[in-house]
Amino acid sequence: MPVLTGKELRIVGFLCNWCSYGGADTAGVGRFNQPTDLRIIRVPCSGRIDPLFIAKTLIGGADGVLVSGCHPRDCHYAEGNFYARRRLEVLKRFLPILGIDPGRFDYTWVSASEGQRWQKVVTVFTEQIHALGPAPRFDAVAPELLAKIAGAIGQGGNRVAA
Amino acid sequence: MAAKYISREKLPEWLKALAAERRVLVPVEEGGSVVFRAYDPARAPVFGSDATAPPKGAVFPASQELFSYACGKEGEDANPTLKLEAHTEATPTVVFGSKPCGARGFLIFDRVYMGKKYPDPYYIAAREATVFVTMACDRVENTCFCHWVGSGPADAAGSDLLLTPVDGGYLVEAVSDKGAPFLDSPVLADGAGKTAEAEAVKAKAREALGEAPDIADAPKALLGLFDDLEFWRDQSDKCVSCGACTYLCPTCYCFSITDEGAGLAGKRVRSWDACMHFQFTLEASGHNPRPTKAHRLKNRVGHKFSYYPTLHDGLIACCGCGRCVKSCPVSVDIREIVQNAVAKAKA
Amino acid sequence: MSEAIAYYPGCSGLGTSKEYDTSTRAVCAALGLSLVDIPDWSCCGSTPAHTKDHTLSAALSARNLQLVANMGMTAAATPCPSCLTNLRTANHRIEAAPFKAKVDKLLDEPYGGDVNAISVLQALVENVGLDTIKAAVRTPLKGLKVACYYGCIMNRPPELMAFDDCENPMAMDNILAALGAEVVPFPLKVECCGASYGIPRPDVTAKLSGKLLEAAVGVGADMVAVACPLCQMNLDLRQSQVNRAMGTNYRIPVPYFTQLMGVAMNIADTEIGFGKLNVDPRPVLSRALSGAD
Amino acid sequence: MRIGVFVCHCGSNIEGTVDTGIVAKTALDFPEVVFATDTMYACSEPGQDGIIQAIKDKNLTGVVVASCTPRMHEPTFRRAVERAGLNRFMFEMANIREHVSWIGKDREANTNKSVDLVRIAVEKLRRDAPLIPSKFSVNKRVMIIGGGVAGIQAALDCADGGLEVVLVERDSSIGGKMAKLDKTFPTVDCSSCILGPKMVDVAQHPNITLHAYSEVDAISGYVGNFQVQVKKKATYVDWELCTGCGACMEKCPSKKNPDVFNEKIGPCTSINIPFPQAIPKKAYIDATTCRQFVKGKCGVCAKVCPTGAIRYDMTDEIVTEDVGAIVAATGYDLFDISKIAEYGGGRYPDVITGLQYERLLSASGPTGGHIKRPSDGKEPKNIVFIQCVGSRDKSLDRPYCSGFCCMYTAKQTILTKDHIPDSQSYVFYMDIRAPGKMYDEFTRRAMEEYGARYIRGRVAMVYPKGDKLMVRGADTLAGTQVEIEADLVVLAAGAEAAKGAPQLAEKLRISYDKYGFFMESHPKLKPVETNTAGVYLAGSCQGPKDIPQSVGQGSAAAAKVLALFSKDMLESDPQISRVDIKRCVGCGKCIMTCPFKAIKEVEFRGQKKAEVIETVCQGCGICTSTCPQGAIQLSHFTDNQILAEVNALCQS
Amino acid sequence: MSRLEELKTRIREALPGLECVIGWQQGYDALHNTPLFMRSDADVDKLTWGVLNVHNPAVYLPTMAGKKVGVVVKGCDSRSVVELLQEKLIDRDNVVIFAAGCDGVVDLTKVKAKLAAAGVSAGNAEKVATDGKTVSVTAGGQTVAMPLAEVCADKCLRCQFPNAVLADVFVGDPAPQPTPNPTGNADLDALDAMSVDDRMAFWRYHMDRCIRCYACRNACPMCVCRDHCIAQSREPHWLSQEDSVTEKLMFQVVHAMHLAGRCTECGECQRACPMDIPVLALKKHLNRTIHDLFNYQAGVDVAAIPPLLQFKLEEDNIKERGW
Repeated sequence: MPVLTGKELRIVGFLCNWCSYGGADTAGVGRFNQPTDLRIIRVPCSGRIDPLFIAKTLIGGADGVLVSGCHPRDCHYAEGNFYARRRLEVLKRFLPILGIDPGRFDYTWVSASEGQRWQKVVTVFTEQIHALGPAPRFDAVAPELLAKIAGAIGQGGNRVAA
Repeated sequence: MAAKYISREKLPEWLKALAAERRVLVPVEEGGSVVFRAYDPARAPVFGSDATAPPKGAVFPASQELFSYACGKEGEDANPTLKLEAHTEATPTVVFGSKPCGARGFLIFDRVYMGKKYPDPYYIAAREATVFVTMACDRVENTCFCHWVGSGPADAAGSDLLLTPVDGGYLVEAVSDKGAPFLDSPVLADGAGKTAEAEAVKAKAREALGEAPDIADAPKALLGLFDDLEFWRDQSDKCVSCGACTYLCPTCYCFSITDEGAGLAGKRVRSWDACMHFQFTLEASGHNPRPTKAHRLKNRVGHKFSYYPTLHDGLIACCGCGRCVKSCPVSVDIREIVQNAVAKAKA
Repeated sequence: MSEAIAYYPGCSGLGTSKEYDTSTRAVCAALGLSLVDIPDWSCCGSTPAHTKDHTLSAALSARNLQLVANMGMTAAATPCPSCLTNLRTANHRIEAAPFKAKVDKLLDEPYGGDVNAISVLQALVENVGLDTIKAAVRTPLKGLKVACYYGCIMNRPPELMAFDDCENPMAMDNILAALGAEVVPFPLKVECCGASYGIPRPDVTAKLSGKLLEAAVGVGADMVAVACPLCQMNLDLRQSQVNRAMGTNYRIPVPYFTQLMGVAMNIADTEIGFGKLNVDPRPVLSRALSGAD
Repeated sequence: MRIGVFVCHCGSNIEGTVDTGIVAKTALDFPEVVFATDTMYACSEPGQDGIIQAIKDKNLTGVVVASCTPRMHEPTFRRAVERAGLNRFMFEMANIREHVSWIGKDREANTNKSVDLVRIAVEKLRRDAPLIPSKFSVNKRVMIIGGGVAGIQAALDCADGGLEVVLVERDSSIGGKMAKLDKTFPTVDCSSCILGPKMVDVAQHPNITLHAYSEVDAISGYVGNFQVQVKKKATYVDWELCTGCGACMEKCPSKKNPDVFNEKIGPCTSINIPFPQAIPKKAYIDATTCRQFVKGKCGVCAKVCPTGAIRYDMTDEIVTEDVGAIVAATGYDLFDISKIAEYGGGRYPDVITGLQYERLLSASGPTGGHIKRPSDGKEPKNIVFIQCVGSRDKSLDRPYCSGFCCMYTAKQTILTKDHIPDSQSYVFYMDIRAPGKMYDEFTRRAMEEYGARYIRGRVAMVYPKGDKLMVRGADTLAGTQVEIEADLVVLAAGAEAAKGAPQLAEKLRISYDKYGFFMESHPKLKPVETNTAGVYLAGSCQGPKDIPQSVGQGSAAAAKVLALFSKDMLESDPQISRVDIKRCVGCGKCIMTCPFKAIKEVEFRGQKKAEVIETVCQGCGICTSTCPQGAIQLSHFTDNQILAEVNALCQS
Repeated sequence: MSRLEELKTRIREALPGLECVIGWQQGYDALHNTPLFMRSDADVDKLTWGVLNVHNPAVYLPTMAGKKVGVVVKGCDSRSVVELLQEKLIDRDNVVIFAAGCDGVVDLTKVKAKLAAAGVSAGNAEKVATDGKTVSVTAGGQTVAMPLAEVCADKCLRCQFPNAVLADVFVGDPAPQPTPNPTGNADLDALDAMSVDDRMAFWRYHMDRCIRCYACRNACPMCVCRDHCIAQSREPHWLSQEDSVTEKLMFQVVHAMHLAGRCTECGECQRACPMDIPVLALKKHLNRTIHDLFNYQAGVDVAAIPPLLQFKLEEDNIKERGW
């Protein structure tokens, strides 16, 4: 069953088991209402999240990706989120050059006790994705846009074969 | 059949007429490379030089769905139903403006995919639906060596129509039964007066290539060097094991098959494969009979100049277009390797 | 040392607290801190605007800050804590992009968002430094007992103002100590003077200001040094109102701290402008400085 | 694979906002799902039996349960599928309660989302492989970190249970905060009289090794086999020789140092035994004040020591203790009252903390049990107590209730009246929190029998006026401002995490909340466990607690350790990383990033390869996301499993 | 003795102790040089030094691990060697680095365009002459002179290291430090100037013609997974073999992310691409990010740790986003 057309967008979350997944549980236990778009994939640690998963998800057609791990210094595995922070930040800054709005990906830290914070994160991020709308897709670039780019590259003219 | 003539100015008119009825692929410039794309009057075709990538994909796409499948289930424990769907039908296509070597490549394909033993319905359909209008060369490049492999700048083998550049336009000749009806186009004028000039153009180009070396001993020589790994190490030292040479080769026909499933549905995909890649012969156990690039380059050269000709009446599995030389990131030169092999065998 | 900072006097600087403005200019000039006037500056968007419309208020501040940016400067100093609050609040609010967009819509030129606003007090402590101030003292205020009264908004809210301790600020204490004065421990440094209640509820203002005066007298202060035009007005101009309401008989001078700096640095009387105060500090000053007390 | 899907109603918890029937029915369309049903309570006995029966009847080889969070019942269901003969890792959960039914009421969206979550669980399960744990032996020694009442109780219970116990205490004596208290509420018992015997028991117990004046430096290893490096700080006194006679303290010329045991309201000597009942009763030298160290000459204590125990050249020493389990009982510290400048703590000497007041009340305190105010030694008459100083205050980032302050303040007003009959206590409070046995009655007594005046409202400001302190606040019941002239102001400083708690948590690899308190495994059901196997919590290190709660937790943690040690061999979690040796190029990036040193370099047919040390690997998967060619894969969370989940979500 | 002759002498001296020395020789025509594996003195005679030595010979080193080899490097190539050493992918004891000051190398794409503009085809090149400032190419009987600055590789325009950062044998005088020329960043500047949507169209346009030959990967000296690249494996199965823009672009993302903090910007990926796809821009962008975030540059310090394989408790330049 696809996301509810017109109502939901495709948002994928990657959450570490120990903190943020627990934080999402805490939000559930506390009955903190949240938008329904997000689908959570549980991983042991934010350090397990290869930035390529996020790239793959976004290029594959998701409208947004949210990653959440333990607060820095609070990683169950001591160091996972420190590595994650560097890698995810690099990815976040890399996305725009690919043509992906960096607002479609965010990462944050939510502890197992921060149910309310999780509610806020989900709500704000979902709103952010809805503001951006459905993600444009690489395999469905509008022909006019493509022609415009082709024209611009053609005018550059330096790479014409003899 | 009488040759026709078309002026450069009239060419778009002819292309438009052709495109009205079928897919027409022409070489166009894209980001510095020349590739075959559907004809678009707004984009001027590039006929001057050989395309970066040959029109191989017109008949043998880089990847192609062989069939799709969908499993159906009705409730628990019911036997799943399986629905297969295969599409072999091909789009009628004209490949317009390739060099003759680009079309000649399919002669090597034909023997594999249209033979009696394993006829390939996808290939056969596409091959039969495609007409090649090639353009004879009026100049040659340092990487050209079609004359080594029994071809030449105006080789009609594999083509259906042959255009030869003459003053102001092109002489148009039908060089196959499939090509003949195309001469009826009202856009074409009589070409009788241009034949001589065209012949001169062809001869001049052929002459520019010079004499081809004698590589008649290559099949034997290469086979004889099969176990000489040091020779192959020396030849392959600089090779980086990429697939540029094979994917750009008009005669390389190898493929891989993978299944891509999503939930209960999926498809079987055939995609180009390259014998220069480690994975080409990688076995499920992890063993690889061609573990090094020396093994793999040996295969590539050996296949083209020895194993294939031995199986197929001496036909060399190379059209001499020179793309493998020109596009190689490190300028590995297949001509040099063949010559080295012949020389080594002589010695 | 020669440092320059944009100078935003605020509306009271041209009116009720002219002496604060002139003494500030004179003192800074003498200390080598060049105050550069902002051409065509306008209202900061304080009380009347911000009670009505936050966007408009922020736009007025942003307009002035952008003028500073156009001067090629990155910071502005203002003597008035009310202006300071408003300028800093605007800077804080426009960190939210949607709010900034609304503000920019009201402006001829969008605000770049990178001009900092600080108080003259902060500029004197940080840009000039106590050592320089100490070195500039010609007439030490020896024998003068001063209570430093900062007012309620100079350091509040602390996250926004980001200067000094919001409950026990020391900047003015340190300056006056550098001038040689004896700074008495004044416990009500940041208590409310009654502020804007002066018009609708003068009884409240009288009570609150009265408490301040009582505490200042209680700790033995000769005068109360202030840094806010509104505080100054409530404590000085309304002192007789306070006395009437509370049945007291205070007559304690309430100069701006810059005026006391002017005295210590031998700045011309015209710039110090003691004459503009209700309770003239000069008799108390001369008595204290001569050691008569 | 033959997959069964069980969608739980959880009564109405899930069914209320999710159509579990549709979820189950839709799940039947997923690949390899041969059975799907909804069930009332999957975790109940009939629920589990139903799963087991279905596995047998339908020949299932894998199970998905869509119910609550896997953090709650994954172990339950794993045991269930194991009882049915499956490998317990051939199981996945879809969290459709906490992550779906409880966070929204849109039944259509929730049902739809649940289907998606089941879909990704199925896709993950299809790529699961059976995992077999390996076994390893347990070192049946336990370390207790912290010698307050919670740690003392845990140590005694473990030792009585026959375990070897290593107790590590940061200060020179055990006893913790309780040792500083004069009396305890609500019985007004003498604190040191009830704690003292327990401290002596620790000293005399043959199974307990005490490292006082020591701190945990580093921890490595894993449950059953930890190696802990303990730093024994230099005391400059040979404790083998010290008899605790106190001769050194009498003669020490440096007498004016703030006495930490007395919360710095009294002086002490540089060489010191903090209090008469100290365990161990040994002297130590504070090198930051000792003249021998500060000025380079003195040596008085060395001269007077009858046993010649003084060692000025002593240095810190590291000892390594091998233990199988660790109990953290590091307690709490007090909120720094000087952070609330309007109360004047730290500025005005007569504004003190409740614990300082406790020392003023104590007969062993600096005033010999007479209440004298610090500024001038006068006996105060009007005493204002302010509650919730650094508690329940969002603006100070201390939103939590410290729990015990209401009670000890009530106790202190009672003791004040006992000490100074003509005194008057005022208590500014927000709410009175007295939910323990006899607690509320106790606060009532303070008001009704001892005449303490309780004023409901916050204090705005404390400022000096003459030799009095003016306390200005609100009386929210009367709706007025009040101003009280006080002689002494006692602030009920809130509890906060002990200094260094986050650093210790990092060493223990346990979580802590944003305030530095250690995180328990489950707030209701696992209050003394942590998420790191073999590490337990007791007392206020987990959050503020009073004495009986702390003692109870000490015993609970001891019970957990004894249960753990009842087995000779433990099973390692097989969800660890594994190296595909064919794909490994031996670059060593996984070795560099592994936080546990669980990967080593080995040589295989002349080539460098990585190899995982099974018992050390904790299953974080950092290596998997580091390895560019994906040659090292975390079992149960492989690239292909996560990619399958991603694809299922992107393509659905 | 010229630099080249001195190089040859030094290589001949070292050759007996080495499996081979990797350098360059003239290739199939005057315009194309090709990597040279010197095993004998006769091989050494073929060695060239100059603007046509476009290839990065460091790419071969990891495949020859365990053997003691020599390598001739330009400044930029030496950074790859340093990076390989830093990641312990090659052994310092097993590599002898020969170097000389570099005046820059040509970008053959630019040369071809110049020739085309003059009406001749690079495919007919007969002779190339250079004096360090100008490159003169004779093709089809016509000689076209072009200033080196106009036809040199973009990386040379930005070059910070004309001399090897690490060398065992350095011959001749060091090359002078060039002044960075901003046009060397024109590709990235152009992308920066585009809207996000335009960039998506840009990559869609270019990646469409990718033939998935992996020349970009295989020419990359830092792509050490080689035969085990996740682009072609099923375990793990990151990519399908379909000829789709998303799969092809995803590979470029894989390549770039795997290079984050490791890429020395030698440009081989783009030079090797037979389809002229501007894939280097992705890595340049990433390098800029790495520099902004971690103040780090790959391949200059053997003792450094790549930034993504380490961390700081408090990152200097990563700000927490508020929610």
